[in-house]
Order: sequence, then structure tokens, then C-alpha cells
Amino acid sequence: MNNNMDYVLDVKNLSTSFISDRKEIRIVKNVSLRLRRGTTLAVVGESGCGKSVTVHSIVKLMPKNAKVSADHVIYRSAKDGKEYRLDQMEPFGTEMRKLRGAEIGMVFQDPMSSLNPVYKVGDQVAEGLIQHTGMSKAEAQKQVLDMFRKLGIPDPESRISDFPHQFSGGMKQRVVIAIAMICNPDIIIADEPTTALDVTIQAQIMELMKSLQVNDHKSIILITHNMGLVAEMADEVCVMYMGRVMEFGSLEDIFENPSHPYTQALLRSVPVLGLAEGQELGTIPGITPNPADLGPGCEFADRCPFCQDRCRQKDIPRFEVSPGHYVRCLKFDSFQEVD
Amino acid sequence: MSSQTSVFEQANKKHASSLLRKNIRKFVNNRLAMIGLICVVVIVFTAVFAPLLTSYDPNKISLGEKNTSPCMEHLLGTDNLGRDVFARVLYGGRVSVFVSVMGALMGSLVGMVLGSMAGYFGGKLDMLLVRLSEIFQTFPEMILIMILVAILGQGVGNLVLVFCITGWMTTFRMVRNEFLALRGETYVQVCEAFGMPKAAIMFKQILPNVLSPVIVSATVNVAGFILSEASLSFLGVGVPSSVPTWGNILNAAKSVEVVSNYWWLWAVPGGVISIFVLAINFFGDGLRDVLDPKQQ
Amino acid sequence: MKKTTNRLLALALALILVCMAGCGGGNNANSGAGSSTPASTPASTPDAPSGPVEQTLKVATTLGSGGSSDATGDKTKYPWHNPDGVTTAAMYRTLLLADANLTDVSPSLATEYTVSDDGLTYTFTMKEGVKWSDGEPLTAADVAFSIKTNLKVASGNAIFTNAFTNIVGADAWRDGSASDLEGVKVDGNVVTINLSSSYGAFIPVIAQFCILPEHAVKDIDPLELHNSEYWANPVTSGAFKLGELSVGNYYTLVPNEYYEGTPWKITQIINYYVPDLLVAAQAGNTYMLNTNSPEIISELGKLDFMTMYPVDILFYRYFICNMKGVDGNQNPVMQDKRVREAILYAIDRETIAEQLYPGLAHVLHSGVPNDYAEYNGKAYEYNPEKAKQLLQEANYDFNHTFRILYYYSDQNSIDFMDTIAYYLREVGMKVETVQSQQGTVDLFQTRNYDVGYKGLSAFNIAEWYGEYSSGNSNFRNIFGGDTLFDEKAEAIAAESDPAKRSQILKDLQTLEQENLYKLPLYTIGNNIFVNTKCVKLPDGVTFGNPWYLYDMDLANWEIIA
Amino acid sequence: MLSFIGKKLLQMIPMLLLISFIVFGGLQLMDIDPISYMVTPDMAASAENQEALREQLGLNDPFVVRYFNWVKDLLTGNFGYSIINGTSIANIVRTRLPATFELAIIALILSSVIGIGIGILSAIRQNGIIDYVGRVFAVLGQSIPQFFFGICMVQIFAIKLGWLPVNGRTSPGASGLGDAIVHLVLPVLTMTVAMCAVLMRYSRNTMLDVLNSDYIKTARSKGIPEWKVYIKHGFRNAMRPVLVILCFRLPMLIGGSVVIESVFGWPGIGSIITQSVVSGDYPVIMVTTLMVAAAILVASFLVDVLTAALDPRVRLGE
Repeated sequence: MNNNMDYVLDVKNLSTSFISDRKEIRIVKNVSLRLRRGTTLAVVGESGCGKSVTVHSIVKLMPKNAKVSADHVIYRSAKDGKEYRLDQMEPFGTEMRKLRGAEIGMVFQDPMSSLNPVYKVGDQVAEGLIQHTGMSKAEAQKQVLDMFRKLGIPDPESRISDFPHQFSGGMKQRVVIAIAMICNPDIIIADEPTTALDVTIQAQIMELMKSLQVNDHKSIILITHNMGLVAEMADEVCVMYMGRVMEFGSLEDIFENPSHPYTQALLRSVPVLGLAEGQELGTIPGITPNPADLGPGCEFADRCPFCQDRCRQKDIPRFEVSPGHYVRCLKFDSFQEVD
Repeated sequence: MSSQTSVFEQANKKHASSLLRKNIRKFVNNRLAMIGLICVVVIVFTAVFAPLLTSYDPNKISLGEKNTSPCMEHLLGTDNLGRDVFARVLYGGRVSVFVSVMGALMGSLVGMVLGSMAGYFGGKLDMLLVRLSEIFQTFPEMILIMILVAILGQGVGNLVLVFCITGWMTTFRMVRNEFLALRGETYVQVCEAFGMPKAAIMFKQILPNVLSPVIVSATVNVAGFILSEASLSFLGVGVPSSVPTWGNILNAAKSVEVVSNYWWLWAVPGGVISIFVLAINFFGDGLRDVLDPKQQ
Repeated sequence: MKKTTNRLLALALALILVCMAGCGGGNNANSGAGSSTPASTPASTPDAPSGPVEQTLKVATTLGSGGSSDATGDKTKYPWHNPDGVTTAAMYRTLLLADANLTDVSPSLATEYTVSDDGLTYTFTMKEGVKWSDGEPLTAADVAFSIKTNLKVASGNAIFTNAFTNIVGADAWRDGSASDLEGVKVDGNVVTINLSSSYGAFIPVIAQFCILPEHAVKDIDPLELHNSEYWANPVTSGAFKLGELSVGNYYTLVPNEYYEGTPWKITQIINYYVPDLLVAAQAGNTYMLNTNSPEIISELGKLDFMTMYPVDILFYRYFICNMKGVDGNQNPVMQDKRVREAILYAIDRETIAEQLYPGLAHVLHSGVPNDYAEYNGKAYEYNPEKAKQLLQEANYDFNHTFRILYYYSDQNSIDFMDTIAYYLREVGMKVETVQSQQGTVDLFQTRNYDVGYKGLSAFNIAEWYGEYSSGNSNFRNIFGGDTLFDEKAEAIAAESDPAKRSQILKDLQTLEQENLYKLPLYTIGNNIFVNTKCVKLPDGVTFGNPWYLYDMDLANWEIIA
Repeated sequence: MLSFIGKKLLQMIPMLLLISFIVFGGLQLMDIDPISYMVTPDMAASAENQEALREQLGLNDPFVVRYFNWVKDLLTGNFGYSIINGTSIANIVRTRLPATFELAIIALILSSVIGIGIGILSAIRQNGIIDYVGRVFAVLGQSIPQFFFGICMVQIFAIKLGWLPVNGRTSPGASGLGDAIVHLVLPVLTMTVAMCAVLMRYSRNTMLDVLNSDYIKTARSKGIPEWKVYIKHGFRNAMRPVLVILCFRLPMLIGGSVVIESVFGWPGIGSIITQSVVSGDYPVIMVTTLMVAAAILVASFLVDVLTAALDPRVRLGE
């Protein structure tokens, strides 16, 4: 575990639960994942599977009724070569704040509501920069201009003093990305960055993100339910279902050799251009269960065609089916169990 | 195919009933809201069944036993004419609660009808009604009420009317805005394409969507009107002073002599007014949490 | 970021400025109103009184009492309504000054007066050297002007109208057909008044009649005199004149340097406008007040610094029956005398008086109070059975909603009406009590009632009987212009011989009890309270009817704390 | 921005005209004769003279004639005279409007500062002590009849303890800020309590809404300190709806002054309106309600301008 400088983010057994109606509901369960420096990790799954909660738990932007615990959440900074234990930091303390924005940038799902309607976009982008570097407003503005140019926002000199409502959705998302990028962070966490956008704009934004990763050597966590995007963007994929990582592996592992029944079903449901006549698009039978009603055992058991009695008895361990390819399914209990 | 639909229907029903159950549970779990509901129910109940709860006539004068402090015979004492305070507060509640509840209901009704019309038809009618509501809102409520009372004269029915006239604007705006938003929805257009009568579309299809906030605002109005009734009594323009209402009973007890010597004469009506208003507010808050979570 | 902070700061500043403008504006307006007064007077008046003033008498007026010109606190009192209170006595003088019984008089502005044997000619000789507070001389012409003006005002106490209409040529002067009032002549410092018919109470009325300055009032339309802006800064003839008027708050009176009499020991009077007299007394903001409210009396009784002086006055409370008007308006319900009688029998007036107005109310059986020698002893005792029987005899429709109209808005009156309604319901009647905001119109024009609850603070007993007269422009609308009482009612007003008066009174009493147009309930006494911890009253001062002007020896009142 | 202000100002004129017509028309339906009010039955004087006065004051003219005369007079700056006590209405307005505004504005500022402050604090520390105490206070303040609260305050602080004057706006022989303040305490307190309650609840709820919004998350993701998140991103956005509710509360504030002024003998416009409504003094009702309506329109106009300043979407006309 000492050559781990390669992993910019290392999460071990992260669990999050919410307290509602005086009941504790587990939303994220023992999630472990690692983000390799300069690569993109895609977290995929149906809506409500805990993808967003996972990353929000990592950066500790959680509401007060959430309980987060983890064996460790380690961030390894390239700037100073230090390891930071995120799980041991105060959510809104100085240490955590120093990392947020500066080392970990975030892009949220809905650009329409992610920008504060009452401030000029330039100021909003510059805010983080000024906070972390203490530079003057004028200097910051200059950097913002550069960033706008880089992100392909036309006419940045005048747009910089416009208000969010004067921007289109795609442009707003570029501004949000600018906010995430302005301090030159190592990691960008993009929480469904294109869901709220038009298809053509989606492609532009994704291209932009890809180029950031490749050219600026950023590490990206991409949260999405769009398998197409995953195929295009990701280096590694983490498939989640009901707060659990069902399968984790490289892009090839997942797409060429999907092992978990859920991953297989997920992939079958992706529309492919030139679908042969008579070939049906797969659906996953049943509906997503209510997290409060889940029993023990595999969360996917109810919808799984391979389900056996033993699947419903206790939590399913992880099996490493090939190096770096983990599956949480008893079908693979012949493989080595890792925790 | 048909079995599948029925499955869906069942699922829907199950979902709906579980939503209702969830809402009820949510409401029941809100302790303040439950206390509020219980208080409101108890007070309304005692007012409605006043004759069963007390044998005294609220207007029965017995000058020999005036200003008796609470005792077994007169649970809450008597006033300066020897009338039983308990009976007066019970019977007074009938009028006060009736006036405020009716006022709020009528106000909401007027607001809903005008709001639906303004929002659905839009155009000049909308502009006219919006202006009208703005004018009504520009007037200080108390002054408007006083002028209206001066025009209509004092009386229980008139007060209901006055509350209705002064209380429709909030509902109107709410309903109108919602209608404006929903008018363009596909389902409304489908209904129109089917040739459904306009009134049916307005009241059967769109209106149910805005009922929740309207109900909440009506409850809040009830609380406000109870207080207004008391203030009007103080200014001498409320329900005629010969009719026992909470406001009139409290107003009769405002003199320094009563305040310092006969606590039960002001504490009882004052307490009942405050408890009822508090309870209504708690109840309304709870209702809002359940029915209308986004509009806190 | 910085810019936003600036903007927020500016916003806060703006709000504060708006607030200060609000306050500042208010203060300016006040001092403006205040300083305009001292500007016209020499330096003796302190511009804004500073520090404690030694001899300051504090009194108070209730805000919002209907029918009073100073009810809103915009101006001082109009002295031709009720010439009552310390402030009126301090500001205005009459030709003669009445004693506490309002009957005997002593010289004031007039040094002497004569009455002819036929009682038709009065002469008043004016005191020399009297000046108004603005330095102008007060002359006999002012007296003549005041009487003439009073005949033309729209609002004023009826005692003046009733007396002055007897002056020769009064009607012609009032309707404008004469350019002068024939019966009033001025000759040097003598005023001569000729009456067309004798009027017994002429001298007592003159003793209530404040003389106003012709030079200051002549340009004001008499019809609007009662609410003229003039009263915000009037010219006075008494020992005091206006110091400062702070609208809605208070006004102060300061010594009038043109006052030729002995200066008062008191050197300042403050009249506060208050929402509640009792609270003002508790807070020490009024040293003197009068009340007939049992609640206030009992509360004031708890303040050891307030001393009570009960006064016995002719303040009638009674029902008037709406029967028929000269215009043909009919209300058959009340036309049956048995119904009117039944109402008197149905109400336990003794108990009500005892319980609601302990020690204050005295039950009446006619216009003659029970302790008068003329009282004939006839009484309507509480007898609900008899009431029921009478109603049945009269074929009274028990489904008829019997409407009682009243115009008092104090809690005592409301309680009283509730009690009356209760008693009438007990004999099987359906009763509704209606509070009216505009008594005169509702009682005498709209007339949508069966009986009306009315009060009369009578100057003398003749005023009570004057209401029966067919010439009474109000009562003829409900009594049908019946001439039954006319002769006797006129006689009691004109007659001044005690023996003859006594006989007329007895006759009137019988006539009244036979007809019951008015249902007498009770007379209500009054209590005057003086803060004797702060005020030292001179020996021998007696208090009288608080609605009228009389000699309280105010000049010798002293402030001791 | 200027055209925005101009547009709003122009909109006020027809509003005022319409209000004046409605009020005037309404008053005609009012069955009150001011002359009769003025002369109580206890003190009835000559009926002929009263009729002459009625004629002179034009009370016998038809409605439309009176309305146009009135508007004409108003436009030439002649506000007319009170029928009841003959005071020039210009005088009434001049002396009394400032008093009412003084009360209303101070109560407004105080209740805004306290109400919004506590509301926002309790939103930030949801379910904390401030939140709890604030909510209890809010709910109590909203449920006690104002006049009764006022009467009790006078009894306690002015009579029993003797700390404060019982009524009025100034005392004779005293002047300056101190005098003004002691007179203001009780009426302002009474007014503030109810107003505060509403604002507290409302600003707490809006602030909670705002704190749950995405841009707050964005702001936090930048790593800026929490207080900056609250003040810069939260407060300013929460202020907009609060300002709107504040604007809607203004009429209530003035309306509330009707009761407060009666309780505390405050020489403001509210007590005059009460008196005029009761006595049918229509010229006074007309002018005072118009003044109040105008004042409220101006206030809501100011709120509009403030909203525009706070929210570029409104300012730039979306």
C-alpha cells in the first residue's frame, strides 16, 4: 500500500445513513473505491442508488441529518505530496475548506440552480480563487478571463460581468466548470454534469471535460447513469445499486466482461445505434425498492434472474475476479474474497 | 394486458394510500400539530355542544352574585352582571369560531373562483382582477374592515361578509399563479382537445392541484380573524356588544378595575383566544408540512 | 464583494435616514404648532417649559369622546357646548358667576344687573378696564355679539338656544329677515336685553354663557364656529391663556398678563389628552376628574391621594318611546299606553340601580326626583306579573322584535342594556339592543326602534319638561307633536316664583305619569375626585354639576406637591 | 433602472384615483350623518341651524358632484376640512402623519432587525436554542390580541412600575430624544411583538429554503467559510421574499396602528381614522386613507426598488 501515491483518492468502507422520521436509513453501505491519478472514474447506477450521496459524503457536503462513517477517506495531494484524512476532518472546518475548491472541484447536476442568481458570474468564479490564494480581485478577474477562454465561453470580457440568468444552460455549465477548475484542483467531481442539458450541449461539455482530463492531467469522478458517457469517458467504472458497489473494474472489465447480473442488465438496457431488427432492448424487471424496506442479503436479489436463497441471507462479500475487477455476487464465490 | 393494468392500478392505489398513510403518520408525529389539532377540536366541540356542557344561559343575569370568583357552582366565576363566564365563553366561541371559520372559508372560496378565472382566462379579466386585489391589499386591513363595517352595519353575518371581502386576496394570488403555470400543461390541453367544458377543466382538473396551499392559508386566516374580531370589539365596531363573543367578553374586561381585581374575567377569554389561535397556527404549520412541503 | 458590502451599508443608512426624517418631521410639526402661539405674546411665556413648574395643575380630557370639539386633541374646548371644567373657567368669563347650585350668582364681567318686574327686561353693567388676552378691551359690544352669534350656531348647548330664543326679534334675526337682533341693545357699558316672554332661568343661563371676542370671532361663520381652527389658539378673557398646544398630546395654559383680577396661585395648567381618565389619574396626570362609572370610582377609591366629592345633579337616564311623528311616521306598538307601562313594571330598576350604579343612581318615577317636595309618591315597583298581564291586555305581539336603541358606548351602558334586555325577555318579549353611532339622527329621524335609551344632563327641571313640548323640533318626531304639555311646559320655564313653580311641577308630573311618553329610569349622581396630595383646596369650596361653570374659588387653589 | 422606477411611479396614479373613487363611493353607502354625530342627543341645539350647516357643507349635494368637487379641491392643494371638528385636513395630515410614521417605521425597523435576525439565526442553527426560543416567542406574539397586550403593558410598566409614561407622544416641559424614546417604548414594543413574530417565521423558512438550494452547495464547494456562505449567498437571496412579505405587512402595520394609537393615545393618523369612520367624517376618511394608501404604495415601490437592487433578474427585466 505504499506505492499508493498513484491513487489520488482512496475510500475504504464509506457508509452514510440519514435520519428521518426518527429512523435511520442506510443510503450508502461500505463503499470502497480508488481514483487513479489522471484518470476518470465513472460511478454509474440508476437514480437513487447513492452515487451522489457517496461523493458528497467524500467531500463532506452533507445535510445535518446525515451520518457518515468510513475506515478511511484519503486524499493524496500532488501539490505538497501529503496525505489528507478527509474522514477525520470537520465538515466545515478550515482544513476541509482548504481542500474544497482548491484541490477538489465540484460540478453539480443542474447548472440552472447551481449559480447564485444575484451575483455576476465572474465574481462567482473568482470567489474561490480569492479565498484560496488571497489574490486581488483584478488579478482574479484576469485568471477568470483566461479560464473562460479556455472553456470556450465566447466574448468572455463582457460575459464576465453578466448574471447567471443571462446565460444559456450549456454556458452556465461551463461557468460551473470554471468555478470547479479555477483553483486548478487535482480532482474534479462531476455529479451528472450533463443530465439537465440538451444532447448536443452534452457532447460539448463532455468533450470539454475529457480534454481537461487529458491535457491538464486532472482526475475526474464522473457520476452518471448514462452508459454511453461511461464508455466514452471512463478509465475505470464503479457500478452501484442501492448504496452498494456491485462491481468495480476498468472500462474493459465492465464492458467486455460484465460479471454482476445487475451490470449485465444495465448494459443490456443501453440503446445501441443500429439495433438489429427483432432485437429487443433489455429492461430490468421490477422496480427499485425503497431503501427503508430492504431486507438482508443482496440488494438486487428481488430483480435478479440468478437469485438463490443464500443471496438473501447476509451481506455479500466482494470477490476479485481479475486484478482490479471486483464483483459483489455469490456467483463468483470461487474467487478470492476481499473486503 | 388487462391484468397488467390492474396490477398497475393496484400499485398506484397502494402507492396513493401509502402516501396518505405516510402523510397522516407525518402529521401525527408532529407533536405540536397534534396538540394544535386536539385543542381546536376540543374548543370547537365545546362551543358546538355548549348547551350540553353547561346549564347556564350565557345571558342570564343574576345581579346578586356578580363578580364571583371561580367556584364549584360557577366553574370560571361570574362577570359584573352575575353571568356565568364559562357559559359565556362557550357560547361566545360559537359566534367567534363561526365568524372566523366562515369568513376564512368564504374568502378562500371567492379567492379560488376569482383566481381560477383570472388564471385560466387571463387577458383583461386577469388584469382587472389583479388590480382589484392589489387595491384591496394596499388598504390597511383594519381600516378596510372598519369602513366596511360602517357601510354594512354591525352584525354577525356582516362580519363574515367583511372578513370574506378582506381575506380573499392571498388565495386569489396563489390560485391564479398556479393556474397560469398549469394552463400550459399537456393534460390541460388534452382536456381542452376533448372538448371538456371550461368550468370542468378549471374546477375539476386544475383546481385540485392548488387545494393544499389554499387549505393551509385558510387555516391561517381563521387565526387572524379570531384576533381581528377581538380588535374590532375593542374599537367598538365588531359584533354588536350584546352578543357574547370572545372579543366582546375580553373587551368588556379591559377596564383597569377588572384587570387588577377579577382575573378570571380577562384571563379566561384572553386565554381561550390565545390558545385557539396558537392551536390553529400549530395545526396549520403541521398541515403545511404535510400538504405543501415546498411552501414552508 | 466590497461593492456589495457598500451597497448593503448604503441600504441600511437609507433606512435609518428615512426613520430619522420621520421622527424629525414629527418634532418639527410639533414645535411649529407650539411656537406659533408664543410668537404673538410677550416674553413672559416660556417658549418650551423647561424644568418643573412650581404651581402646575394637571387635568385631562378623554380622546375620542363623540360630540366634543376637542375629542381629537386638535384644539381647546369650545365653551358653548358644556362650559365645564377647570380649563374653561380659567380661560373664559361670563357676565355673572354661578354658585355650586347654579342658581345664585355673583358679579363677574358685569358688576351689576337688574331685572324688570315683569321679568322681560334685563340690564347688565360691564366692569371697566377688562381686556382680552391679546390686549383688546372687552366691551358690552362683545356681549351683544356673543348672544347674536350664539343664536346662529349649529352646535351649542340647548340651554342657550332655549333662553335666547325668547329675546325680542330672535326668530327674525335667525332666519335672516332682520339685520340685527332687536332685543339686545348696547349703551356705553350697559347691555339691555328685552325678552318677548319671560324666562325663569335667564340669569342662571347667562351665568353659563362665555363671552367671546367680537374682533377675533366676527369673521368666522357661526354655523362652523364650533369646529373652527380658532379654538386651536383662542383669545381668552380669563386668568389664563393658551401656552402651547401639542396636537393629540396636551395643551398648556399660562397666566394671561391682561387679566385685571387677582392672579391665581396656580401658574400653569396642563390639559392632557388621554385614552383613559382612570389611567391618567393613577399615573398622576390629572389632579381632578369627575365620573359616574362605578368601576372607576372603586378604582380611584384605592388611590389614597384621590379625595372623592359626591355631587348631586339632575342627570336623567330614561327611555323615550317612539310613537308617531308629525310627518306621519307611525309605530303602533308603542302607542298603547299599557305596553309603555308594562316596560316600567318589567324592569327591576331598584336592583339595577343598586348593583350597577351603587350609591349613584336613584330610581325615578317622573321628571321629579323622589326627594323633591313636589314628588307625588306614585311609583312603578318591579312587578313582572303585572307587566305580562298588561302586555296581554294590550294584545302585544310577542313575536315582535322589540328594538332598544342606545348611543352610549361605555361598558357600563352596554352592561345596563344587556340587563334591560334580560328583564324584558323574562316577561316574554323578544328584544334586540342596537348601539347607534349617531344618536340624534337615529332617534329622531330614522326612528327604527321602539324605545330609545337617552341621557339628559339637565340644567334645570324645566329642560326635562321642555322635551314634551310640541315645539321641540326633535321630540315632535316621536311624540307626534302632541300639544298636551305645551302650556305647562312653557309655564315652568317662564315662572320664577317658587310656590307657583311647585304647583306647575305637580301638574306636569301627573300629566307625565298619565301619558308615559318618556319612561323615567333613574337620575345618576356624579363624583368629583381631586388629588389632594398635590392640590390644596381653599376652605369652603363646594363642588357642583361638573358639566357647568360655577365658582370653585380656583384662584386660591394651591399645588403642594 | 430609471425607466423601471418611472414605470412603477406612473402605475401609482391610476391606482390612487381608483382607490379614491372606491373609498368615496363606499362612504356614500355609509349611513352616518356627521352633523348628527357632532351634536349628541344629550346636547341637541337648533335643528334649523344644523340643517343650514348641512347645506353649507354640501352634504346635501349629489354624490358625483361631491366627488368631483373633492378631486378638484385636492388637485388644487385644498384638502378640505373635517366636518366633525373643522380642523383643516392639511393640518391633520401634517401633524399626525409623522407621528404614525414614526411609530410604524421604528416598529418596522426594530421588528425587521429582530425578526429577520432571529429568523436567520434559527435557520442556520436549526433546532438550536435560538430556534426553539424564537419559535415559541413568535407563536406567542402572534396569538395575543394586540389591544390587550398593550393595556397590560401600560398597567405593568407605566402604572405599577412607573417607569414609562402612560400615553401620548411628548410631555409638556420635556423635549429631546429622551422624551421621545420613553413615549415610544410601549407602543413600539406592542407593535413589534406581533410584527416580529411573522417576520421571524417567514425569514426562518425562506432562509432554510435558500440554504437547501444548489448554489449554496456550489458556494460551499468553493471552500469559503460558512459565515460567508450564510451572509453572502444565503442572506441576500433570502432577503428578496422577506422584503416582499415586508411590503405586504406594511398595510397591516398602519392598520395595526389604529388599535395601538387608541390604546396609547398616540396622536397619529390611525386614531383619527377610527374617529372619522365612526363619525362619518368623510373628507377626513378620504384624505387620510388616500395618504395611507399612497404611503403604502410608495413603500411597496421602495421595496420593489430594493428587490431590483438585490435581484438582477428583476432589475434587468426578465
